[in-house]
Amino acid sequence: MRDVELKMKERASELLKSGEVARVIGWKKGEFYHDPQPASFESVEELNAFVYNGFCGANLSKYLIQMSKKEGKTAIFLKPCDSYSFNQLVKEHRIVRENIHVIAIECQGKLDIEKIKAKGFDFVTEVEENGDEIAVASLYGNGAVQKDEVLLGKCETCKGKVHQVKDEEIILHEMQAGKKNRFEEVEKLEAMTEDERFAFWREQLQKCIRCNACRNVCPACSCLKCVFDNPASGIAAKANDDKFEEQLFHIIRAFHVSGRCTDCGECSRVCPQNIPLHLLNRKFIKDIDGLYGEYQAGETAEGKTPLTSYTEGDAEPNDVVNGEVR
Amino acid sequence: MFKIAKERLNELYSKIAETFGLFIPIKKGGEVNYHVWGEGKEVSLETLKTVKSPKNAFFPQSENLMKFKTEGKNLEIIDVRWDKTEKPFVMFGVKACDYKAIEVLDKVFLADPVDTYYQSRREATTIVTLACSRPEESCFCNAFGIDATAPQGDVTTWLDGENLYWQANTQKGEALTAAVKELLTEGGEEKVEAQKASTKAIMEKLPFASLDLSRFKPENLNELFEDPAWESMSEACLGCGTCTFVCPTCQCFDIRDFKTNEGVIRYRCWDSCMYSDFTLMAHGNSRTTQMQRFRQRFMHKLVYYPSQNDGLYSCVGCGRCVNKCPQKLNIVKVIKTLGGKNND
Amino acid sequence: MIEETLIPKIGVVTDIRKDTPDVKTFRVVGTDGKKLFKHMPGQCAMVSIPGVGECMFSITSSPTNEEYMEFSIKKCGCVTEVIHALEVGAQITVRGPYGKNFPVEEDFKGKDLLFIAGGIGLAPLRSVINYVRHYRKNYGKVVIVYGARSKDDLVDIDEIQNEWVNEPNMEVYLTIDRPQEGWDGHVGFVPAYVKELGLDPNMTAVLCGPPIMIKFTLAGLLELGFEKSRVYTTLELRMKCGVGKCGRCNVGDKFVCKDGPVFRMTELDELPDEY
Amino acid sequence: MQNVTEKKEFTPNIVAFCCNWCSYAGADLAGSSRLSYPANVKIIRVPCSCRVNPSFILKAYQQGADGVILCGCHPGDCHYVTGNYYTRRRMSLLFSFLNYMGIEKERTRVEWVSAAEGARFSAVMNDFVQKITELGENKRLTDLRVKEGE
Repeated sequence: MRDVELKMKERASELLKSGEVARVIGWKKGEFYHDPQPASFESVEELNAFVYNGFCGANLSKYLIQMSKKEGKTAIFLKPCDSYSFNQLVKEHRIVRENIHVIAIECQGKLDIEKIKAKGFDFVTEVEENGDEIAVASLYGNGAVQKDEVLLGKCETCKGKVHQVKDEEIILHEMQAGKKNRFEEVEKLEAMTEDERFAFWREQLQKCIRCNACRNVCPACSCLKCVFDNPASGIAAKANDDKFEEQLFHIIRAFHVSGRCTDCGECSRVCPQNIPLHLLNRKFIKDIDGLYGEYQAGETAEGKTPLTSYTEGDAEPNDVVNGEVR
Repeated sequence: MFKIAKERLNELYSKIAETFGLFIPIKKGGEVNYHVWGEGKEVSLETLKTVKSPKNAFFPQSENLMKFKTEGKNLEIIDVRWDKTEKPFVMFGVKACDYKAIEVLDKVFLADPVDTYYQSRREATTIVTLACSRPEESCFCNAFGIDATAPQGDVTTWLDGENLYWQANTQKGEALTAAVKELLTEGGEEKVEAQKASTKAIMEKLPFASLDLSRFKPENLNELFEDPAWESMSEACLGCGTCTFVCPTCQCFDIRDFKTNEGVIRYRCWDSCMYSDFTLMAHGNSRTTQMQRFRQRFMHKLVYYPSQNDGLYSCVGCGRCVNKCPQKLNIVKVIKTLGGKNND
Repeated sequence: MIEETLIPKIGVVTDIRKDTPDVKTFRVVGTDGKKLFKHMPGQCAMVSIPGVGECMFSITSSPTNEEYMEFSIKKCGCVTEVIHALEVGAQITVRGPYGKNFPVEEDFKGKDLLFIAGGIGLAPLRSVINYVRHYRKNYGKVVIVYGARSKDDLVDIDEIQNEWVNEPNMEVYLTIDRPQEGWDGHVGFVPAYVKELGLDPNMTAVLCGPPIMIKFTLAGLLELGFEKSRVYTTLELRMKCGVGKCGRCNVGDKFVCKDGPVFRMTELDELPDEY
Repeated sequence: MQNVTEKKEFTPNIVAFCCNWCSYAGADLAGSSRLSYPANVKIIRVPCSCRVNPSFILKAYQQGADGVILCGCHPGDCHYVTGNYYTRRRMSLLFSFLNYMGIEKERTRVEWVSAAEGARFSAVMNDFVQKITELGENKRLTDLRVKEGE
């Protein structure tokens, strides 16, 4: 990964020096190895803080909504999964494609520090990535963990390592897709009884603190003014006053991004209460696949989405049970 | 000092719950938060940081203030506050940082004019704190002069592999001790001292132990406000409310009306200065950019609040924002950038 | 005076006056027919329509009025729209008084006073002007400069033309932005008019109006030789609680609801520019 | 709303969103043909069935509805040519999703009723009310604050 980081830094430096781009969006060193933060770099000096490692899980594409409207070209490093979001944003005319230089970068799966800490390393001082093994130094002892066990949820079910868009690429090693089927968890829920499902979601959604992190990080949530912030919508709300509001918020949000959600998994990554929000979006993806043919949002930057098209022979809502026509 | 064997803690909880509502860190849906204790609940005292802080008990995320009923032209106001005559409650397992945070909140809500909603809950609560023994890298309470090994509170407790050690500090604490006395035995001083010493040794190694806060002074208010670094620090901010809602000292709220079939409920709920509509008025907004909102939050914690409260910072170094910010922005980065020369 | 911070009193609207096309003045008393609470000039109150929302308004009537309170409210948002639709007899809620008042008993006493207002900015000043009129002998000369977009937008014009202009040792100057039929008074913006008038810089000045007017008028006053420490203004920011707890109306370390809304220009200079 | 002092027999609150061109006219025809449908069905007229945003349906549940039915022109007969085709996709996904969250599948329904089908309108409503009565009160997607005091 170190070689990839060096190559990225080098390329960013070239682009900035030559004046080809005015800024580069990537990641900046944090306080630890495990907390790099998204950042834009406008000069070669600023690149000293540039970093790319196993904890750069954030999807940077949404920052382009603001950045691509700035003076000059913006270069951005996109992981394969981020490239889907990028296409979707282009499709929805949220970002200005001509102003962006996409650099496709290698990704070997990103790590979840909470999972590492849960393995007993709760005072992490250092992390070292050695292929499939992650060496962790902590104040309470050192050790190694298997990468597969500490991947971010979204990376466990990685939908593929192919960039859907790129102007150039920095890929030095072969990349592998996720080992788990992404619909497995959805199917598990579908197999439950109605009561069990209700209890499951009740317990999960009850944790919601309505911080809006899922909404604000979501590349598909790009409305200028969200209905939940608009008193005129009749459903604006801030905190949880009743269990209904948590349901309302998450149902409406999931529905609103259905057909547009690329399954980038950012919602679940950022949730402070670790609610498996991706399972809401994946249900829509699964149902769309089953009812209207396989569709992956963000594969292209053109064309219609399943919810903005139809066929005369579509299933009747009353006949659809669990995403299948009965 | 008293002690009780770890295996008997359930008896202790059950005994407390006879006379008090017992709020304690409980694992539910995979996450640990303060919930009301009940038989069979998965108590997790060892959890260092509950996701939501204990402030939720005194300043609930959402709280009904009053109801309005209309009959013809006549309006009636009904006070629907939490009933003081209900069981008093015990907050069990509050960490030193979170306890300090309650003091920070007190200075806001109990200042004249007193917020009686907060006050009634606060007065009905006995706080049992728990000393930390296994801090993690995001902790920096010691930067604010907090001693995590000996928190204050009505009762202070320490937990090791064998026992929970118990020491009452106040009248309320004595009363609670009396209520559970039959379960406690005397002793444990040496064990507690040993734990304090070993934890202190760990605390010294905390990476943020010596943050330099010297520049955060009221007289530097304008200079800090104008600092160009706010732009780059806030660049990645999503404008979500995660930091605010997990923060034990954030106290901003909104007051809203909700129409029911019976009338109107006026409630207050947590609000975040990070939200774009926080200061939105019919004819304008005083903070239109995320940079301004980001700056507001940290200036409030490190400059405005201390200026109003004799230098007391409204950050307690719990590190929740360090762990939970989706894009890894946090107050430590702000302190290191603006706090003073001795930060690297 | 506040017994319960957030629980309001019920007020009854006993009179509604249409001042301008978008400003109405509401007279409010308690359900017992008496004034709801005592206040001082410049203080505010939270007025609400349950189910719609609560907003802060300055109390436009003078404290010396022992019978009722008045609020001059401009229609500009969702709450004010509903308030404007109220009829006499309607019940609303009011809580207060909030904020620091004008220093009428301290700094203003014995001084010559200059009041400069633009549009709805007259609302908070009306309270203090009438207070000064009531205790006339305590204050020196009073000059009022008031401007609005058109003659129809001048708030409280009846009171100004029938009472204020006849007050001894009190001068009233009115101006409107553009020439208009039926208006033979001054035409022009307030800042320019203030400069034209060549006012005595030893007066204590109070400004209230849109931010842009305040900015240019202040510049004009300084040019005339006024001292910033004797110029006052009021601020307005979004408020929810009114008692410095909800955390949104702060400018730097000052809360507008608690430490304001009245500020001396020298105080504002010390605060960050975020209002 | 209703004041339940003693336990009464359950009569569900039903909200029916009817498109202006077909189903609302169908309801009209049912009325003028003196075909009855239960009084607890509250009709909300919408320009087209595809005007119904999922938040309308949820809002109805919040305010105390026990069942929500959406009526529009038969597919192919939409006044706006294609509106109801979109409705069909949206509602198929929404209903399946609500069920995934543990909300009873039968609580929400879509029916196509033309302007000439007064009798069908009446039959559909009677049937829906009966189904919801059997299903009982909506407890899973309701706002407790709204019902307070009942």
